[in-house]
Amino acid sequence: MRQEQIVEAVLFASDAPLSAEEIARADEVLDEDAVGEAIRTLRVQYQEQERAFELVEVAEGYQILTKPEFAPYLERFDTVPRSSRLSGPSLETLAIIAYRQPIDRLEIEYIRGVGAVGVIRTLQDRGLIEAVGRGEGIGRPLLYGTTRRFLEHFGFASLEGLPRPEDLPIVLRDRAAPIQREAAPSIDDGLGDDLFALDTGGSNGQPAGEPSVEEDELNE
Amino acid sequence: MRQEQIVEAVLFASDAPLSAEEIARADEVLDEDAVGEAIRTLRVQYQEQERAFELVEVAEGYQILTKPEFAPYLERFDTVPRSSRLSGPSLETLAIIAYRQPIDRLEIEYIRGVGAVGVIRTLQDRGLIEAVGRGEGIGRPLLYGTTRRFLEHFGFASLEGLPRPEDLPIVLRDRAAPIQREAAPSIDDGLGDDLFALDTGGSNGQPAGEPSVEEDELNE
Amino acid sequence: MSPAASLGREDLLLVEIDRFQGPMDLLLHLIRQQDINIFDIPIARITKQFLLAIEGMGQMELDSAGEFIEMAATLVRIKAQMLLPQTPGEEDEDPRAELVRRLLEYEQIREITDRMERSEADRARRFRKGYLPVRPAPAQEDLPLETTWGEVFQAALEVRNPEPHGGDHWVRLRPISMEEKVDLILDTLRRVSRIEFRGLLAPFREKMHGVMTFLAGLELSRRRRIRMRQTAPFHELWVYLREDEGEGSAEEKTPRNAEEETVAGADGAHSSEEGT
Repeated sequence: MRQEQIVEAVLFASDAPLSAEEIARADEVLDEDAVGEAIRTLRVQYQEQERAFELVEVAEGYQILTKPEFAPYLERFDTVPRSSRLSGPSLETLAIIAYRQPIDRLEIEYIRGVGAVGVIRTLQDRGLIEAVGRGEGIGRPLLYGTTRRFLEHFGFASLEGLPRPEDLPIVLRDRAAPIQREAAPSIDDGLGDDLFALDTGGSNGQPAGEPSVEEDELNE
Repeated sequence: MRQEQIVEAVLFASDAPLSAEEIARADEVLDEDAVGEAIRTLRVQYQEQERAFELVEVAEGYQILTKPEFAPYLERFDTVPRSSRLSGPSLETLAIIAYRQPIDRLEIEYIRGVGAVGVIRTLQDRGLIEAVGRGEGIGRPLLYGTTRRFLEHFGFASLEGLPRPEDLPIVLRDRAAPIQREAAPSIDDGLGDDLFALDTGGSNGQPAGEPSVEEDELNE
Repeated sequence: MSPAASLGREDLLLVEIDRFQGPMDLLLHLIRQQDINIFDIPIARITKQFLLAIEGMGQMELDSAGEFIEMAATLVRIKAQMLLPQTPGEEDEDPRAELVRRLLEYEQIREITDRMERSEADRARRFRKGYLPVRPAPAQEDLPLETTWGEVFQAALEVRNPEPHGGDHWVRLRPISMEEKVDLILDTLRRVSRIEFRGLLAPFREKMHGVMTFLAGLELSRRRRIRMRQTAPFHELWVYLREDEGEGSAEEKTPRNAEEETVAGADGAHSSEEGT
């Protein structure tokens, strides 16, 4: 039995992405390197043989998925499970958590301006976020972070696969030249600063030069 | 896009086996013949390319499944360890069948007070029991009895050899006594059968002559 | 678009309040629409427009109305602060600074949200392998069976004689709560995307478990937390977590309304999660 066959069988039988390490558990003779090698082989084979599926890297692991161009055919089948899309509020909340993790509920609510109890629960139920610890402060609030399932849902290979903030067109900011910022009110401590230095690694990054309002701009 | 690619995509992504007719619904240009042709092509390809999976025909249609020889690798991913010992419910069911055969599922469930679909399947997979005929009554339920393998394994020359001491519960000692089953309210929602099918035992099996919901006992 | 809004020139706003996800969304809309310099927000005008926009909110859910009102209060406060004479020599920050920061932040989040939505759509065009049970190794019969007749016989001795009347003696009386089953289902679905109903029952022997699990399933679908699906009658019953708005089709996505907040907020009431 060739190694790539074992890897293929394992990937094929799994309905979730598996990491190289997990795959290697299938057999004593496998290790992560061998798995990596097998995956490269399989990838090329699927491509050359024009299979309807391909081996993709997702959620810090590997998964065999159908190629996107077959979607219209597959959507006709009730026996083909579909992942359902998230609602606007869920997406927005998830975006905040993805970029700002670990983050507590009050921070999320402050950014969105609306309550988040329900959405957080929904996202937890769907396994897209999880409590990852407790923050400082009153009541030691739960801190939330994204899960592997989150990566899977969006097809991101890792948190590094998230859209880079530098690439985002920020319309409002472009309307005015960046200005030097004064001391911020205490309420936003640790809140907003790192947003402009979106740290995909998940930790609260360093505040980057953030534009703000100058004193003399009070001319309403 | 080639036709066999569409067929492959559909079979790959589907949860359940699909008949040629069903597969043909994927695309207007497909008909059953074209699907049959595509299936033959795919089958040959998988074989020649030594894939770890194959396209098999099962009772209800076609499925892509991993080849049986990879099962040992895949079982390592199972959370439930396979055991060559019978579980408590299996033992109990086997005892009931041994003493009361031929017996239908409802009677077994009546005696045990819980569903028996899963255990029956397990015992069948093990080759210890088999369907030996059909009983009277609604839906002409399958009757189960022990196999030759059962006798061999436990070292009995024949069923007469089963010990029947005084302390055996009456229900097992008294072979002829018909069991009085009271009429039970039925949940008619089409869920009932599987609902009480405990002990899935890991095997999926064909619905090997498994009687469906007729009169589910719900004594609570 | 509210016809009432088309009255004054500077209040010419196309606002339909429940299109907005919340006060930040509304504010962002007002500013973008009027091409306002974010670093010099005409706070009086915006406040007026904001108040006008939320005027018709009476029919809205109290919760989200509160959120808009809170923002309105913030705007009014900022406006008031700006009217105060500046104490010379004091390094007071522009009262609008925090608002500006929040707006920029929120705008960025919205942008990210759009990107993520696109990624989600792309991913939804790829399908994973359908769940099919792993094919068992060749004849299980060939596995050595370690069970002895002694074990079978012991089991036979322990079989209870069913009583012909009344079925209640079957219920071994450990109370099984539906809530326990609710948790079981949700916990399981947190780990796997879906599960066969009978998989939920597998570890339990008593019929009461089946009944309670089933009731819990019904209750959860009533609460719209799960969805159950059968591919055909008598096939396995699959249980899925339910999404807030079902499968987002194109038309469902356009109106971003505050519905989920409402629904989810109600859910939150059952929550044992950390309160505030």
